[in-house]
Amino acid sequence: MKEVINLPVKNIEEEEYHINMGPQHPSTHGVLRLVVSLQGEIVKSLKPHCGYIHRGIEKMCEKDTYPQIIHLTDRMDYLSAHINNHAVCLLVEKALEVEVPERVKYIRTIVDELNRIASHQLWWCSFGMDMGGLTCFFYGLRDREKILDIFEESFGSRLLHSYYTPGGLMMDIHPDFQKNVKVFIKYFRKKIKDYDDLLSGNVIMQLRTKGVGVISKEDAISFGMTGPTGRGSGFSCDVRKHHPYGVYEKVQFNEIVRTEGDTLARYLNRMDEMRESMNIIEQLIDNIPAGDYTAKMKAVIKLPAGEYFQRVESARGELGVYVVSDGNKTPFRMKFRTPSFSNLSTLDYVSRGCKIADLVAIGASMDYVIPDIDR
Amino acid sequence: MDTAALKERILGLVPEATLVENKQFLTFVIPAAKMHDLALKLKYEADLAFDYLFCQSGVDMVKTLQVVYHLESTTLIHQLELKVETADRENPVFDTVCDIWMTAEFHEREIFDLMGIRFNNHPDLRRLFLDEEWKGYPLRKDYVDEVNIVEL
Amino acid sequence: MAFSIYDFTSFNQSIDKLLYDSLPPFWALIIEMTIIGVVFLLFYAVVGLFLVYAERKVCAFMQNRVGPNRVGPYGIFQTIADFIKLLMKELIYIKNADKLLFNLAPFIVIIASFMAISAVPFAKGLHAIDFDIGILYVIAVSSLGVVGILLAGWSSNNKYSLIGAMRSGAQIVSYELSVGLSLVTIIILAGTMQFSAIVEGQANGWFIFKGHIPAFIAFVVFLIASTAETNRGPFDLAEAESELTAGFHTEYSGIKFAFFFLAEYMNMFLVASIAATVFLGGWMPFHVSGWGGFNAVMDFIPPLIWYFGKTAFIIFLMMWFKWTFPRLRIDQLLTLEWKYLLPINLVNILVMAFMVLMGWHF
Amino acid sequence: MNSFFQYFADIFNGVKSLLTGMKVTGRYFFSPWEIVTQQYPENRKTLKMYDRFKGEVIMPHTANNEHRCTGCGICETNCPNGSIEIIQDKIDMPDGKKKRIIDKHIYHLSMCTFCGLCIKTCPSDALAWGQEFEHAVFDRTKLTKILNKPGSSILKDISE
Repeated sequence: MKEVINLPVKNIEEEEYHINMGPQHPSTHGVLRLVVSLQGEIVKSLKPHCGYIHRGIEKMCEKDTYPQIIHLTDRMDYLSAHINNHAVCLLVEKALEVEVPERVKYIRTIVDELNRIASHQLWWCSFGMDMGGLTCFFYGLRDREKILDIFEESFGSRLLHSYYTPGGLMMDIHPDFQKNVKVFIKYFRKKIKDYDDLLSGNVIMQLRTKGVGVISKEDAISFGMTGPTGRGSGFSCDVRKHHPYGVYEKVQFNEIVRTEGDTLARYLNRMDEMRESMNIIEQLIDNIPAGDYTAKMKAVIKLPAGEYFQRVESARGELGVYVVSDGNKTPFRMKFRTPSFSNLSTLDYVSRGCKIADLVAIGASMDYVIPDIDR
Repeated sequence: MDTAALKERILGLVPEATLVENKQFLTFVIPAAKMHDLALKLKYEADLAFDYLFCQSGVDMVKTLQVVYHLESTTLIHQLELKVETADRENPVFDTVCDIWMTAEFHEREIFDLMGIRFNNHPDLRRLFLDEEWKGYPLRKDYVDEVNIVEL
Repeated sequence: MAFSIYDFTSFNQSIDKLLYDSLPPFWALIIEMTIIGVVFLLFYAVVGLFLVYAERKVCAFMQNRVGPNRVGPYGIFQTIADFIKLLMKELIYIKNADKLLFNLAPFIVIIASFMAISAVPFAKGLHAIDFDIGILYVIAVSSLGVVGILLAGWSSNNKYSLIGAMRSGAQIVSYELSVGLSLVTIIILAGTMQFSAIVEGQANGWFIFKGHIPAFIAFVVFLIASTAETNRGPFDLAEAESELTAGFHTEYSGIKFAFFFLAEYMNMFLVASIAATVFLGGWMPFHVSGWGGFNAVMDFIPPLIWYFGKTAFIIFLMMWFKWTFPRLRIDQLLTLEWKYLLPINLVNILVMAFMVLMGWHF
Repeated sequence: MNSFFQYFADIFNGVKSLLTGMKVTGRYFFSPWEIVTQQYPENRKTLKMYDRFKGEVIMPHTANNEHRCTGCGICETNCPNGSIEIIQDKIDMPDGKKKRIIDKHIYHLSMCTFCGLCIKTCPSDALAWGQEFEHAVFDRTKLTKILNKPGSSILKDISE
């Protein structure tokens, strides 16, 4: 095919006042650089520059065996590490047509949802902090600590667990796991009211977010905005509902969709998701069936040649894993479709015409994790 | 639309499309020149309505370079996988689909960055992750990494 | 009256007399000025250090933390250690900064707050200057600080600083109105602009009780507007660390940064003490007319304690605001002023004037 | 007129929401028993990590200085980032055969990602997680550890 050569796009017009937000900036949640052209306080356009922590996970996967890949996926979206692990595990199990024990499915679902709550808690902290309410940050972290303690007791680490393995789990849950989770849910149901009192209902917060950064449903779908972000625009995209995995088919839960498409809708979606996750956990926690914690797997896992795709609902949206296998023990090509990556691509479109403060609020409501973008 | 009907429909639109064996999705290899037209039809024709491009990946198949499109219709709930290939490793070029699915803008930049596949009519085709001065395309199979950072 | 034992007037006058008797008038004046200057400087340092410590402890407790607890018992020497660190830090000179203005800005900010504090009465007879137009003077002088902030933002040659400075300019110009008008409400009630007279006028009841509804509204408006004027709390747009990294003082380091830092806390102390003086009776004890015994007990509490207690209460309120609320956006900040505070204030002044005319106050 | 009332309703609701927020922070301010932070170096004595805590990879030794490692090298191949190096040794058995034993089990803590694959795949359960978490050192070479203690030997029942 013949190449059509476009003239190089002028990066930023000379006469515009442009500032670099990042790579070191408190509100970019990591090393993301946004070149923002301003007119006074108003954002005219914005160019994200990624890649400051690009580690080439996709390339590294090509030399790793499937069990080894698990620990790399932890490091993509480190706030929902379990869910990333789950995606790869499900993919390998699907390719090998392994049926994992029910117990594993239950535990994975519970742990995923706990991880989702923990991730949303951290999002709430940083959202509050980006809005200028620093106290939110400490409340969110205080409650997240409870989940991390449960994780640490059961899986040995607080952030990067590598707990799932293809075919099952690394080890069985701790005997106190169920009890602690129930204690936590009781605790957190009380504390989430504080969240609402402190931030959700606050008039300043409402003013800052209502009608800010609106994106329509069509655009949200076209941009591939998923997760609570996409569902804030009315895009029903919950993978747990549409392509169920784990034991999501067996539990009753609502897909939280709002149609306003603004920052407040995205905010409230996440708040509701925390409650919904607690509902899911409550339905499952007492019913974990007894059984083995791992299916029988071969020592060396080789995927049959072909291509596989697995979608899971990460805390930020739809996480897709695409693998092309040539029958070896390492993947031929591994591609992660990460939710933050797609969500970031909308930032320019959404934030045009907003103020700098709105840009920060929109960025916070998108909840992107930079290693998830850069991979 | 179920898989069989979808298959007929796609083959009706692009007779040259070749079916690829895939357990999960209905997969076609589309001639590169037809891809943009097909994409337009896929999105805007009411019985197809593939409005959601949930993944776009570049794959180096050693002999060829591929771009894989994973499409879903959020209204009709059906999925489709499309591939375009080129044997030209020196200057691989496809048409962009970022005017149809806006998410493709970043995905195509990523593919250009790591696979070296260029896209016609892309509004801002620059490297996304790596420096502008970076030599080579790391995800290609023939990429030589002098420092050997992956194995280190 | 019972609290005449706490009257500093005769004490001050005796020093004054001594100096003028033993020295020529010019030198006596110079020495008096020096003494006052040194006293204020020390006071300034102590209050600044204490406020920084208090803020850190208050916010820590609100956030379920312990706060500074390493340097000294309960971390009370933390701010001193911080201050020494700031003193010893390197002053980084920015290459393309306007050197003169860059160096001048922190001094303007700190001098403005220094000048304003001189008019505040701490106890009976204990104030540096008792102007006839004390309130007007304080309003005039305290708004000089914004010049320093604007200069800092402009001269740093940094885009974040400039945006921060511009925000701060817009903010202070608008909120100055509300601060002034809410004080005017009380001036109408008090009938004087002299601080000592205002305080004396509250001997039989603080103005916030005497002027009931309009005075309370004026108090709330003053509290909001003065929080905004000190660039604090939900109105810290000029700094806005999540948007503009540190706003106007991004490029400052070492002792110059400490000046901005200190000036912020001193401004907070200043507006709190004005609020305490004008609305809550300054050093005047809490009196309920008719309760003779209760009033006598209240009189035995020294006026300095009353004064600092009230100031501390208002400072606590301002810290409470800061550590609870998210930050406003610049347009909402101006909306709040021009659409809500200013109209309310103007109506409030009318109501107060009418009330004073009819004698409906206590 | 409607907007006139709306104006005051806005003020009222706004102030109410602000006071709700202040109630939360105020409540925590006056309840210092809810403080959750730990005083780390002071609580070192009482600080106990969870049993499963992944501090570092260790090789448990018995009282007789015996370990369970056969030196098979499975952990080395399974480690995703090359933080384990096995140096094997051959010894002469009494029956004349040569037997492979471990000489040095080198563990690079600085490269370890705590994925746990070495421990999971070890056929003789020679490795385990240690609870030590204070890994900060001034010299990077100190993070390279030899897991089998000097003079240690393999447990009898493993070697057979």
